[in-house]
Amino acid sequence: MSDHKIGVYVCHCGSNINGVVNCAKVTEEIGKIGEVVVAKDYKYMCSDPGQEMIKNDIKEKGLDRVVIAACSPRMHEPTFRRALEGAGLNGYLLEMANIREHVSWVTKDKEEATKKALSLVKGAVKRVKLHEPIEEREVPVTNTTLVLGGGISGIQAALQVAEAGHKVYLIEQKQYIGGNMAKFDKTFPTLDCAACILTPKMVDVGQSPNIELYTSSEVIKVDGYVGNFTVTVREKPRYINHDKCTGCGDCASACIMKNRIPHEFDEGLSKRSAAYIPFPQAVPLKAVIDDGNCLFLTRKKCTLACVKACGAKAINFNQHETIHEFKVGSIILATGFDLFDAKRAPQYGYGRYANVINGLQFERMTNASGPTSGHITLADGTEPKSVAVIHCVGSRDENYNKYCSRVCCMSSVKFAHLVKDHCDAEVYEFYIDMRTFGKGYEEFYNRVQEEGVHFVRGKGAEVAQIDGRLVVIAEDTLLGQYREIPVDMVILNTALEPRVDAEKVAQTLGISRSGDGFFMESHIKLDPVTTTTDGIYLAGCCQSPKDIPDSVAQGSAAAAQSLAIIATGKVKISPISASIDSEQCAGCRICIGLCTYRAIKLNEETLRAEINEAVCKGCGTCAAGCPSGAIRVSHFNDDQLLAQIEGVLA
Amino acid sequence: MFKDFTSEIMSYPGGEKITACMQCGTCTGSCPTSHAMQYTPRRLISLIRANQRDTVLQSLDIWKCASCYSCTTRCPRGIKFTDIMYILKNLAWKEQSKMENKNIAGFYNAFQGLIEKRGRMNEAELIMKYSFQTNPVKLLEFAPLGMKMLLKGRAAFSAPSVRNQVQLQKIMKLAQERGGE
Amino acid sequence: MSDNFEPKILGILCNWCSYAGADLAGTSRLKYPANIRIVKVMCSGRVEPTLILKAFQEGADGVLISGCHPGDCHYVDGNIKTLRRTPLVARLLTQIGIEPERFKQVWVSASEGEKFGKIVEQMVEDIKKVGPYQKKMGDQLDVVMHEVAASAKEAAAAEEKGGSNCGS
Amino acid sequence: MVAYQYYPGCSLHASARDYDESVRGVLGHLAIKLEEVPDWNCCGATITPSLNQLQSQILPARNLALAAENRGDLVVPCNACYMSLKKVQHNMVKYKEIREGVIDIFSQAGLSLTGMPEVRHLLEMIMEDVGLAKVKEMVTKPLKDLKIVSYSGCQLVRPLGFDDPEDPQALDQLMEALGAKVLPFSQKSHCCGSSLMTTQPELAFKMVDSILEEAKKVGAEMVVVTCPMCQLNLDAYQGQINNKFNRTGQLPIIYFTQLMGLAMGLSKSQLGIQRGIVSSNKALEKIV
Amino acid sequence: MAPKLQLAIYWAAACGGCDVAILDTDEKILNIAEAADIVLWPIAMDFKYEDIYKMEPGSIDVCLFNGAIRTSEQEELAKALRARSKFMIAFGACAAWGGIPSLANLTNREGIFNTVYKETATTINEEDIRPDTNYPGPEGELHLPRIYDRVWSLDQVVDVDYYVPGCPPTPETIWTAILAIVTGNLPPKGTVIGGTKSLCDTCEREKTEKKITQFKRPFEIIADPKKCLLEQGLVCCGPVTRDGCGHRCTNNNMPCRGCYGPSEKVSDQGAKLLNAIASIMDVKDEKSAQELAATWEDPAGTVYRFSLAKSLIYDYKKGGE
Repeated sequence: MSDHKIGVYVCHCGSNINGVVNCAKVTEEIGKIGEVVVAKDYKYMCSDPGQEMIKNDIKEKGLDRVVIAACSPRMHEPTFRRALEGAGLNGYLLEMANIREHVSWVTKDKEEATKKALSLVKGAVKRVKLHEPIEEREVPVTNTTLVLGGGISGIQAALQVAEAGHKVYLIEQKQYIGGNMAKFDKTFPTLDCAACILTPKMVDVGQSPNIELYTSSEVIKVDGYVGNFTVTVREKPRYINHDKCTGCGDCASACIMKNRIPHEFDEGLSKRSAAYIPFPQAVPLKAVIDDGNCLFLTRKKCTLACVKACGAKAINFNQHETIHEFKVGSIILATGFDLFDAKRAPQYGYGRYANVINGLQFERMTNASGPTSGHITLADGTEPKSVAVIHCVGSRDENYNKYCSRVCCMSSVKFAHLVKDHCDAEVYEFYIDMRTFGKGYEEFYNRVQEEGVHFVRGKGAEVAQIDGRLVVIAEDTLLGQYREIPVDMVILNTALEPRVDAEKVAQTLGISRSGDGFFMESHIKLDPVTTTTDGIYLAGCCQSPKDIPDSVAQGSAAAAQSLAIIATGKVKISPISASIDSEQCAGCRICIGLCTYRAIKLNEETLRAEINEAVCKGCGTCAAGCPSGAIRVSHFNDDQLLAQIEGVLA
Repeated sequence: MFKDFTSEIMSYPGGEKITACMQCGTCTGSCPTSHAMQYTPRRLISLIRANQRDTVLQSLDIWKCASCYSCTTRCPRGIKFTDIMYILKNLAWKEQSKMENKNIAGFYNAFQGLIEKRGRMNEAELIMKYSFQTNPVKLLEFAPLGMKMLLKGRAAFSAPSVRNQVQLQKIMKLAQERGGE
Repeated sequence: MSDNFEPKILGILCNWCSYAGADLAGTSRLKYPANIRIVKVMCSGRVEPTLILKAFQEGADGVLISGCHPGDCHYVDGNIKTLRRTPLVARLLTQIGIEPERFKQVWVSASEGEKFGKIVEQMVEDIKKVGPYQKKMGDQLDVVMHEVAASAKEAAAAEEKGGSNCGS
Repeated sequence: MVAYQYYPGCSLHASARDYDESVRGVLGHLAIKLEEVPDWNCCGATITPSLNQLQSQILPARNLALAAENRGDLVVPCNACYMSLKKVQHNMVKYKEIREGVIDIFSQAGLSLTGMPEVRHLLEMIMEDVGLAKVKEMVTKPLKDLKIVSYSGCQLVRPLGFDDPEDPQALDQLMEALGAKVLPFSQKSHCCGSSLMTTQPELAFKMVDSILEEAKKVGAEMVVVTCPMCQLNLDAYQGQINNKFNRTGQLPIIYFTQLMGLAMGLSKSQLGIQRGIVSSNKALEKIV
Repeated sequence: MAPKLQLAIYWAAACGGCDVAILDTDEKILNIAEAADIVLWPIAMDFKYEDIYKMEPGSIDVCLFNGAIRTSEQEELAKALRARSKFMIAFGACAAWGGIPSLANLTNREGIFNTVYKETATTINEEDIRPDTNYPGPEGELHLPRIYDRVWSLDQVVDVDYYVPGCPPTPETIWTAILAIVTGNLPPKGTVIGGTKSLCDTCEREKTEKKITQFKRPFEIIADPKKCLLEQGLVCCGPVTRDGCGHRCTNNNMPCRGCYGPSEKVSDQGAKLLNAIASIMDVKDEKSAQELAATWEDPAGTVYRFSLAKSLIYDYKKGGE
């Protein structure tokens, strides 16, 4: 085999690497290896001058292989591949040695770190000799997009893609879009009414020709890859014919289960019937029959008062679930959050004392179309004289969620203002740190302070009932005193948590989740909207708790990502795939069952296995299982791996 | 021999997470006797971290802990504050020559004396020893309750003890010396 | 066991979860022993015993295989194949004389940087107890015998003496 | 005949004789044999840990060393003893310093800690091993409409207890199984003041007062307890507390094993019920 | 007439089966005798060491060397014959890959001596006498070969030209080898005389879906002669073994044991086979994977029955790096 001309570049990454690894020594040692014609170390390889240096060496010195010892390939391998291609060398004739995340950042002893870095570079050099040029595979992009989750960030993403002239399938688990925001009354910091700013967007979604809205639906299967996903969706029956239903609500008032079923939308503060309209501004403004509580659907015996009451004859009990299959180019996840169940912290008395409610329940109370039509009332109907708001219930807590849920401080200040506004009660806010991070937030906090709200710097430790009155027990840490403050109502601002089905959704889409259970982004700082799976993007609280402005911004960002690949019309996909040498394949069929994408088929005439390289994703499981060694995975074949192992252990 | 009071506390089992405290006051809010404390649990932690060793060890508040572990359970940072209170009492007991509150000192001395010698406890005997150590008039205060307990057969006058007193006294002495270094 | 024995461990990590987990340990600046050398594969399903035996042939003292937790695999169930292979691979290695401490197969997700560091720490500690891996090249005496009888010259010399001693 | 090792603790031989009588009565009735740990010593409760940490580990550890290997779990009726025994096991696993200290000292005194039994509170054993179904089966005289609140106390559930630290359910379920009416009670696992009752009574009185007042307010006729310390603090000072906080009415404080005994047909004297300072005769008229 | 082929046949750590196999060529043995002078055949003709050392280098045209290298004598003879032969052929599984003797590599010399000279119930050996390389006998100092710590294949000790696979090689394989030599059209150096693909290629058994729910040993079931043996839970080494043996075993309803060695592209027969079989175990969680794996009696012994010496962790040149 003719000798290769290998260029090795050791990056200092400022002091990130060179602070621990002696880059000069590694460069010097590696230079001694045969076929290494260029060995240089430089402060920032990923910078323009760094990349220029590589390009020049390729051109002038005729390098045919390049090794870059720097950060993780997951970070800059695409950058350096483009650099090689810029100099006319195939991007896959490159191997990166991860001497930052896997060496300098995790090793104290400099001498050991240098030794470890050198062995990784040796492995890379031995491996790169066996690299073969691989052409990037480009695939056409279907110009449709699937948005999972109809909350504010899902709506924003859907509208933006639709307005750009492309088809969107918006899949929403509940019977209506608007998500948690639809439940709010006012929003901070401007006290805009949530309905006023959200409803127009919901209506746009309902009327947009490019958006196909599927409510009561969930994704059950995702196949394919970026640009060519096939998404299977199960739509649960609503038992209402959408075309006929006018949303008049007669069925709801006729239903014999009227005011007997806790209404989820009102967080249990009101009761509804089995056939009902979710809420007045719901989109779609259509009735739905709750098959968990409708007497006819559960026990087959009911007077069917609703059918009689429905002028439009829209009720149809033999609707059944339908399965849809959508071909889409990309998927945007905007599934939102669930609230921490305060029952898990019994010391706050949620579910035991009447007037202890959580944030969403308070939102419903203050909402004009809510159960109390906007009046803040106690269980006995009277107005509270004093209200407490407790921050960080289930957040910033080792026993529940370690993270800060980011929005509760501002929503608590908003609650305090609303209480002052509606019923001029004394308001006590128990906080640890007042986090007013957004535009106009500090000013809003300042204004509410001046409205005479008592801000007690100390986490509410317990809510007791003494002589029939609720008492919030906490330490006023600025006074250094234990205090028991009697109030009529307590609002617990509970943590924002991942959806209860987040694990199932992550597995269905093949993405991973970070330690706190939210979906994991490619890079927490530089790439918060994409995931490591090309073509699947994140928006809103499903990635981590955030306020409405950030959710909307991420909705737009995710839409931009989808529109980008639609605009280019084609997208590069990982060219790594397996191939079978039919000369060596004995047709033993062991590999066929190993491929979950069914990319391997037996050719009936030749009785040899064959791989459809378009479908193959390059995992290599079949290659490891083939007893004849007939299957080779490009860029990860046996010789390359064995050579690298030999190198790193030298 | 320690850099500061914080690292001293952290060197003892149970004290390791004290630097994680965010001064949120949940411990004070959960403590059933903090209403009577000049230095609340949260404040004790900030005093420790401010290296004010004498203020902490001489304060009476550390002896008001009923050891109900409510602060340990609810602490959002996972600090075992009940164990820290024990550490503070150990240090105070070892170093403070005089203890203002006779009641506390007398009771602990009486209890420890019985345990180290006989390994078992009899409440009546404890109360008597405690009263003699503090002030005999206390016996009169306890007398009515003592009588009721006697009538109900809930007072025994035997001097309960483990059989192997030698072994018990040896291990307690070894623990004392070892703990004392 | 000489106390300054530093075991050489080969780590084969799957790109999507464990390699990302090791990256997270880096970005979080967690410190763990420098004994491990990491090789990346696209999926833990790509790993086969040939790679493991090659590592020991090259003198590794331990091999760590790490993939996504079952259910999280980027290729749906590549790691299920790993899960099937591990018990048999472990038994094979033990049968051919490789101590159990030298081979570990674990699941590390992209968010478990700390766990990865601890696994490496524990493995280094376990292998130090077992000592360096002895390459299966027969004991030194066999080599000596080989030199003695090796050179053709030697055999010829035996000839002049009219009869070989076939063996020292 | 199921057998358990038994660690009574100092008070069950003196101030809590009634608890001891009811434990032996009920468990005998349930055909459960108790083998007392030979030559057990005091667990040090909350006093020794305040003076010397290592001594506070040595005392409970000695009991674990004396308890025989594989002769069944170690059942403990008192919350404070249960917590100190569990805590030393936990500490010896978690803290090298304590593990080595105890083992080193024990080696010089002929004590060995191999084969320590699992430590379980009496209530935990009844709920998990005996089980509610068996208890219901054994009930001959259900405590019909006897209104009670269940008070688990703090160290049964914290820091290493077997039930929910804030809102324990076990005692409620057991009492319902006996037919009693369990009233909602928010201070189930609040503290009774333990040894503060002797050294700083004014603190303990306030804690006991808030417990008794809530019990009276919800209409309880008795408070059911699982620990001799809690029983003594709640039962013995009601007079003084009523004077100090000018409260009226007194509530009998009864062990859960005493109510179990009554429901299973044992006599009041067998269960030492008359030993309660605040008499429970009036409340129990309906039953026995 | 062209000078007759000088043929040497030697046997090292072997069972003699390969020598007998040469006779199995039935009447063709006559053609062999006609075409070649057998200058050395210890099983058939007496010889002394001097006879070998007298031969000139290259005087042997072909040396059919069967048996693995276990002792110093075998190593010395292998080297001596190599020095004197134009073509050195590793004849049979033992010479080629260590064969069944190399299963001894699962232990070492000390382990073997303990078993043989100490632990077996019937052995009484108070003074713990063990074999040694020299013995002061009445006739004077006696020298015995040293038993090495492990078993080596022939090519790990000397340079080998061709490999004749099989245990023993089939008459057809032997005849193909002899013919190639006699006629002089020799394949490239290092060729294994046999097919290049695995047995499955030419196996007529019906293959459906590869799924293992239970491992079975040959005596535990009567296999369906029509269906693939591996799919019936028998560990058949066919998928990883080179064809050329004419399916002697599978045609007699017994699973292949891998004696023809790994197929062309496989570097470690045992490792490849184990991984292939494990991959098709029909389990989805760790517990059932452990349980099913435990029902396979002796994985190493099955997958490395004939090639343990050439497993990667044993594959070194003797004495060299």
